[in-house]
Amino acid sequence: FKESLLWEKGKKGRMAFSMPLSDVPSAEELPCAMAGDGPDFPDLSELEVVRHYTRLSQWNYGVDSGMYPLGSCTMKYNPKIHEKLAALPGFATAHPLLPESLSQGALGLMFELQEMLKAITGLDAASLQPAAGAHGELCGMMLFDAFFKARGEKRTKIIIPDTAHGTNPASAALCGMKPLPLRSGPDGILHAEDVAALMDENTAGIMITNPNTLGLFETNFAAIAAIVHEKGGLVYCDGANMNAVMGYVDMKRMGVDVVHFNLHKTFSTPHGGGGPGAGPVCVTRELEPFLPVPRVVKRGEGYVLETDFPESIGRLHAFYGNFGVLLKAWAYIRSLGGDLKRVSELAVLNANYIRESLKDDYDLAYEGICMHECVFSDKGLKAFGVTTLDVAKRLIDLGFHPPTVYFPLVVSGSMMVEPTETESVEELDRFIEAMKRIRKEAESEPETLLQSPSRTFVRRLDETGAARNPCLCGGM
Amino acid sequence: FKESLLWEKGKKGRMAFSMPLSDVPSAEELPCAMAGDGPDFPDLSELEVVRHYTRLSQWNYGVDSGMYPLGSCTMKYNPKIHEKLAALPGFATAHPLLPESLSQGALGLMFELQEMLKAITGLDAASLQPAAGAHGELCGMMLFDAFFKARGEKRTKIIIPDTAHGTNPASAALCGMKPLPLRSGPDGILHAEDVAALMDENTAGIMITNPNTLGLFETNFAAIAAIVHEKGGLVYCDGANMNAVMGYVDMKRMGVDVVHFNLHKTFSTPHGGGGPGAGPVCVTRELEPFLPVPRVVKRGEGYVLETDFPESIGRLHAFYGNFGVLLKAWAYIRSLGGDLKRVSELAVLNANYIRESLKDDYDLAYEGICMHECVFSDKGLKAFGVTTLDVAKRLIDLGFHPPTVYFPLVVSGSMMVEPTETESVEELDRFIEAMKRIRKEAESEPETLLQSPSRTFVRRLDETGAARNPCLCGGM
Amino acid sequence: MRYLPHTEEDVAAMLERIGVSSVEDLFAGIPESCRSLRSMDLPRPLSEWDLIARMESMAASISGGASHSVFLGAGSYSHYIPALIPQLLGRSEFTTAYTPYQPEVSQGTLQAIFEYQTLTARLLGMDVANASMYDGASALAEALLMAIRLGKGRRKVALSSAIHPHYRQVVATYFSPTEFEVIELPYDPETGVTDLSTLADIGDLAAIALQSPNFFGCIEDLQRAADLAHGEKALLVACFSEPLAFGLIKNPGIQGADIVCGEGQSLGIPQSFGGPGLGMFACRMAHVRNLPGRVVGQTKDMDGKRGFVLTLSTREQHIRREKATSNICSNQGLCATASAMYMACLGATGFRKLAALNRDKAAYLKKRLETAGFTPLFKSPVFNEFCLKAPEGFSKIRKKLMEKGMVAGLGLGEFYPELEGTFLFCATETASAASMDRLADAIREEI
Amino acid sequence: MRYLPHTEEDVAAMLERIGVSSVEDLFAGIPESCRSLRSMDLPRPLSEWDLIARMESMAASISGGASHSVFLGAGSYSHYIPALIPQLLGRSEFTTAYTPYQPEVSQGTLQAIFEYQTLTARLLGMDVANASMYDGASALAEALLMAIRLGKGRRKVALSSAIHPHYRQVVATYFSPTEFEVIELPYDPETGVTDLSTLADIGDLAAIALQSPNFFGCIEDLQRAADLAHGEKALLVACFSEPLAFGLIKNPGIQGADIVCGEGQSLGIPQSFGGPGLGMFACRMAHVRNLPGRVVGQTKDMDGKRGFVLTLSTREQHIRREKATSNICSNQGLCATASAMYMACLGATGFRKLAALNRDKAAYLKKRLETAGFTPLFKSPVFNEFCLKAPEGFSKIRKKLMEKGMVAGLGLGEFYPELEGTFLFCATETASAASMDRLADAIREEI
Repeated sequence: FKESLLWEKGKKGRMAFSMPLSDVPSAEELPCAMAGDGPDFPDLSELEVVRHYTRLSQWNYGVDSGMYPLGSCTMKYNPKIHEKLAALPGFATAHPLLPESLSQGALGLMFELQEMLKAITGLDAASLQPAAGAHGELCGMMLFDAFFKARGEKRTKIIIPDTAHGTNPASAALCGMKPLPLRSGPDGILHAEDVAALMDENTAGIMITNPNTLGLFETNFAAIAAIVHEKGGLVYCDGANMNAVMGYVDMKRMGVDVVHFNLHKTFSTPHGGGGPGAGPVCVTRELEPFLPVPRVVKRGEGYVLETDFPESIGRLHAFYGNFGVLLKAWAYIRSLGGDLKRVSELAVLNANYIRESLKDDYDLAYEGICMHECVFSDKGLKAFGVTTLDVAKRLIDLGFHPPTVYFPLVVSGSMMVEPTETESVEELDRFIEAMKRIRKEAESEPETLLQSPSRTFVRRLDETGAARNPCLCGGM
Repeated sequence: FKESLLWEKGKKGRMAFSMPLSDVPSAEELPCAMAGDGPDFPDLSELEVVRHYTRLSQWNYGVDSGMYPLGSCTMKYNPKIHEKLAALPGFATAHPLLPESLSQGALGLMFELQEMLKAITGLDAASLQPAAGAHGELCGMMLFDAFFKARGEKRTKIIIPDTAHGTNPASAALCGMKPLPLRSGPDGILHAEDVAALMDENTAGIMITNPNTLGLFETNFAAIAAIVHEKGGLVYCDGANMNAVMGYVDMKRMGVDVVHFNLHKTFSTPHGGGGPGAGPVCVTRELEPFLPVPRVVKRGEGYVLETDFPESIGRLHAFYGNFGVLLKAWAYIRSLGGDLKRVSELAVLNANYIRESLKDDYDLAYEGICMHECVFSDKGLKAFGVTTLDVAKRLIDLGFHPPTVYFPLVVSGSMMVEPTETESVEELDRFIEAMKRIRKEAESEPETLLQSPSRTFVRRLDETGAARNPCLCGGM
Repeated sequence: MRYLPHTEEDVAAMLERIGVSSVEDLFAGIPESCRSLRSMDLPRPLSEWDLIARMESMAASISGGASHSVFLGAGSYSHYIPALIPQLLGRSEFTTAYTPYQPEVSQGTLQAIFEYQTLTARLLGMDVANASMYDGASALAEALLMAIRLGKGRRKVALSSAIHPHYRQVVATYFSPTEFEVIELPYDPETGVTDLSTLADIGDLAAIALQSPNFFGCIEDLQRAADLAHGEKALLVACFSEPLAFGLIKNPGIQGADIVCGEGQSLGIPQSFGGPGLGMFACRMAHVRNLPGRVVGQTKDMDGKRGFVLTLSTREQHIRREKATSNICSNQGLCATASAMYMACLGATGFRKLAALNRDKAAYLKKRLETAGFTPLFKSPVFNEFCLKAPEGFSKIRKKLMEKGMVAGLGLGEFYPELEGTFLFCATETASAASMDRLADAIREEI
Repeated sequence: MRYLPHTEEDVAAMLERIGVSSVEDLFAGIPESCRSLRSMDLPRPLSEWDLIARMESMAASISGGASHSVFLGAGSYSHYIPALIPQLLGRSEFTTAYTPYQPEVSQGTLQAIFEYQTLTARLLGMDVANASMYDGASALAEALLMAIRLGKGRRKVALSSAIHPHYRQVVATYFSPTEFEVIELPYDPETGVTDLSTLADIGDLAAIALQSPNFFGCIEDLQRAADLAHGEKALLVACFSEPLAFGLIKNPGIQGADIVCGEGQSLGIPQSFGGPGLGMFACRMAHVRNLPGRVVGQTKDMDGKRGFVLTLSTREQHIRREKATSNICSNQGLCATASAMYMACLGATGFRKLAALNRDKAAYLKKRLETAGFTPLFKSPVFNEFCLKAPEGFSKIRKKLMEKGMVAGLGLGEFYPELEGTFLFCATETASAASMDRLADAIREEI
């Protein structure tokens, strides 16, 4: 049912907030020049607010609504207990500038999380400050910059493969580095000789997503890292796809200097419709001096916030990052422990099951075993006048969230399916069945696909019009 | 989207429960004759359970979804803060047999609620034990029985008007009393002379719903009560419609001996799809000795559970009633205090606004000012082959929960609309508009009404078939 | 007031439409004889924040099960509740809905209750369960009244004295205004189970009722009771207060019970100082038309699609009025849904494991208390509760322990004068070995 | 493991379909050079119950704002949060959704963010706001980078030293790898507001940035700063850490700010030890194509029905790659929704009232502390924070108070060496007069 915009509702004088009675005298008036009128907000009753957001929520699809095979996003089940834990009054009401003696519980949790992230990557040090994956990438590039600065160097280029995550070039650019595009091979992975051809002493290094956005493991990683290191460069690993390889790879042995995590992907903190996330980084001993301050450090039996790291890139967040997200990741890792390896195994098993089950209906971008996601193209559909977008929209009508579409760019009309380990085989079978049905419909009744979705609150939206005449603020 | 039944899902060996590791040795085996195989439940993963109930919830309509003008049910807004308060660990984990010294917080809350209910009714004593409105009625009838027993009497009849709530006769029957039906007058209310004609020394008294189920105040209440009392009888007031009269009436002055509350109606504890509710009773000094035990009593600064009331009807609940519901009512009353009178005023205002706005489109059962609800009939619709049921179902398609229909029985094809005070005038206007539209459609396109609802997950259901060949248990 | 949306302008405009000049005019019909002469004597309204502060301090004053040192059962059990249950149950589509009178907008509640009925029937070994009763005690009273309805003129019911004393008290309350008689069957002081030897002498019995595990925690032989009852042409009503036991012991249905009822609080429902709980109620299909309370049935919609409705309403009070099978209207719907969620979380595998863990914990506590001077009272096997005779001077020690937040069992003397000095203990999965050791050690030290 | 649904049979059947014989085979492609040689050194898995116990004890060790005795602000504020916000925000349709790439199944998130953008623009007096940034500090850094992009070759930005020191540190971090220069503007030691007298001498300025109320709690004259900036053809970036102030003071937009950004934690978001918070970011429509981060726009669907989509993505990194307006992808979407709920709860009426109450509380605390020997540091009017010079010996007293759970302000010496011995205090609506009296009395007693 239709739900108005907030400011189309309400009446002056209503309020959905319990205003405390004042127990103090009124302060003297503000000088006229400073005094304003207050914001032009609608006044609503509590029930109006409750119904508004209840209805809005009903137009949304989340992991709890059904399978959400959005590639590269790791939309796994988010344990309900975590919400309860994050709301514990001690955590939720903690002021970030509390004296250390009054905040040991928070500092200890952060320290332990750092230790666990180190154990998962095999690297030497960690910072929890980055507030999202792209913030972690930015942190990584700043670490690169600081590392070279400390050596009196300024490197202005960085190698970024076509199978890397979309944010990588922008993160590098913010640090004044120009991306050098690197093409993946016909097998979908990177080759050492191509890296060697690009890498030089003006190049800061490389940013590799591994497994890459085609769902393939970069088997030449170690060789590539060696080439980069030989030229004095550094290796950044985008760890957004960590869900595929926990317990199987050792980032340090691979030659990684910096890796970031997406806690909201791998460690199942909910995505919240676009955040908040958390993007901690792990680094080698060599890069540790450059990590952001403050750092959480153990001193005797207690924990302190240490800022005295003269080579540090500095502060990256007003306080210590998204603590409320960090604690959910702590809870997730503590709930699974070594079973995180099983998480990766089943994530990869699920992806290969889908790959194998759909490979006769949709064109695989690359043959062979994949990691935690598999990528199809719409090559075989074009004959029917049907595109990846139509498949995606039709899936909505069949009760599924669509896969990631048109990314990675390296595959035309790509559909990137990441089922995650929390989906049961029955659910995978239902998804496979829906995809097969759509394949048949593409042939027999393409119009059904072109007109979909038909069961949603709104149908296909005019995105071009939205961009051409932007209306970004309502009710003016 | 379709959601299977629980046992159509799952796989042997899954579990959505975090089984604690055992820290004790295994007990010796049970003797063979006692040992069973355990229940035949489906094994599910946590995500399966979460999705199942998330989807089921999406097929439901609650007060938070929209207006729920179900007459006689007082579907008002349920404050969200109450859920948080009821979940406070001290309340939620309290064992009912804790020694009094360890449970003062719970006993104190119950004592205070009793006091507040007394203040609202004007009566002398209260019991919180009844777990629902009908349980309160039953308690009332047991009090009647005990009262007469204490006087060496056994009265076997009771007067029940046609405008009383549906559960009244069954409650009386459980106490061995035969209901004497009493017809309301042409003005929809009871008349003293009709009561006088029925009342005798074998009649325990009368059960009056006031305001009655037509939404009318029984203006002859005091006179009727006097007649009943004169014959040694007692007066029971069904307080389900208390939301109309708080702060306006004094039950004691009216001549009420017992009244019950529906806390889940008047004091806004959520209805939960059918419970749990709570149905406390308030009584006069004369009936106090018969109240259920244990009773919460103040002793010095503390509270105790007292059982030593030899004339008591006994225990009505395994412990003390639905404590978790009681505390929400406590919170509601404490949040409003004397503003409860305003609650009643606005509830009555809203009902009259609807009555006045729709009286030209639908036939009013009775003219004139109503209390918190108004009753229409489908008299004017029959010409179009349309019934109350069709109006109700069509309202669903227009985004509203239907009113109570075909009750009270005294009005043919009745529609009982109780908007409650938490609906804004804009929402009332939308409801009025929908009702007017339906009235027009009844004339112009009755088929639309007959085919409705069309936008729900299921359409009209075969209730006759369900009763004829009952399938009450699945998957056998 | 944030719950009341009316502005002054709203009220004025509405009054105008209605055609009266003030809100008070709407109440003009209330005669002086009914009117309140003064304003209600209620405390001043609290803000949300003062309300929270007040209730938090009241709640904090209660010694909760969270401390894991309350070794009490006796009809209310401390069990872990998965976080997903309150979170899903709290979805407002479930909590803020009414009884599903309009099935098209209530399929969520209806399917959830249908599933509850089914899981309940499976748990208890019966054909059909209703949508819930108020609690275990009132369910037992209703079961006995149902048996009387089925008994066609028989006027007596016999109750084991090993049934929860409160349940028996509630039965007495329900039966007091009727013409029917309640007889108590003694328990065997050696085994702790019901002594059925006097049964044959009673006559005119519509039903006999046993609880298993009974109030002493002892497991009854329901099969034998069923055979004896059926020999008397009476029904066997089996009741329970701890349904988790059926993960290990034979369910009542398989042992021949005709009606099974009891308290379902153990199944995912907070203890909440005794309520709201869940009255579970199941019977044989043959008796379904005499079943009290609501039931949900499966049917089809106009398009042939599966759907659910409230059904068999011809038994109910709004149709049958005084001839209804009971007066129950609101039940414990949301608690029933919670328990279905709980049974779904555990599944067959988990239910059995958790039941075994409960029995193991109780066995451990029993052994530890025996080392502290307690002696067993009854010989019969138990589930997660058991009775012990306390060592000399224990009453004083028990008070001392209370000050430390440990509640060492429930004294039985209050309920059974002959058992003065004996105590009923309970240990569930929430009792750690450490907490049980602490209790036993504390007692041993004091003696 | 309850999160992993696979049974052994499932795994076997799936492996067969795939055509490999073991799960390890799926990882065969990982070369030895990348492999982990030993298992991860992680603690043993905890059950849900042990996890709760562990985290509850960690949480309990933190001295929370619930005690109402933490008189700290400085970028994180204790405000009441209506219970309906966590309850609605926690609906899984909001929490477990991703960035709304597929608008047809994401209208809830999209409309909520569109409303957030609108309310934010109204609050700040700007034309358009984005869908959120990480926090106030990074928002300021992004604002300055945006000003540089708009500055067409200008290479400097000037920051008031009365901006939150952490925000300035984050700006320094963001600017360090770039070729751009950050200059600090001094504050006036008498008034506590920014001294703009040196501004004209700098030259090559893309922007100047002020915070109001500033770190000292003092309200800045943004209009004057805007005039001066515009005179230099630079932009005025106005930042804030306490948006509730705009309930009483003139918003930055009305005073001529070009970009407004800051921290929105005060608006219904738990303090959570500093995060997640909410970076709010707004600008003039003329600059919208340079706005960093995501934005939601209104459009129509195929049937002409109103709907919402992510738009202007040509600014974003997945299209523009290294030429994007920022690298931000995940933002603080759920926090933005929370703040919109909060603004909706308060409305214009409530927002203004609550702001006034905050100012009254701070004035009271200030007065009380003055009676305890503190003296005012700055002359400018304040909102809910203020600086005082402490009486002799206060540092020791402050430590003692901490042991009682009272945190008496934030020492400024750490951030401004010249202000050693002065303290920043904060009082919001959650500070009761009683708690402030208690603090002042405790200090007075000790002196």
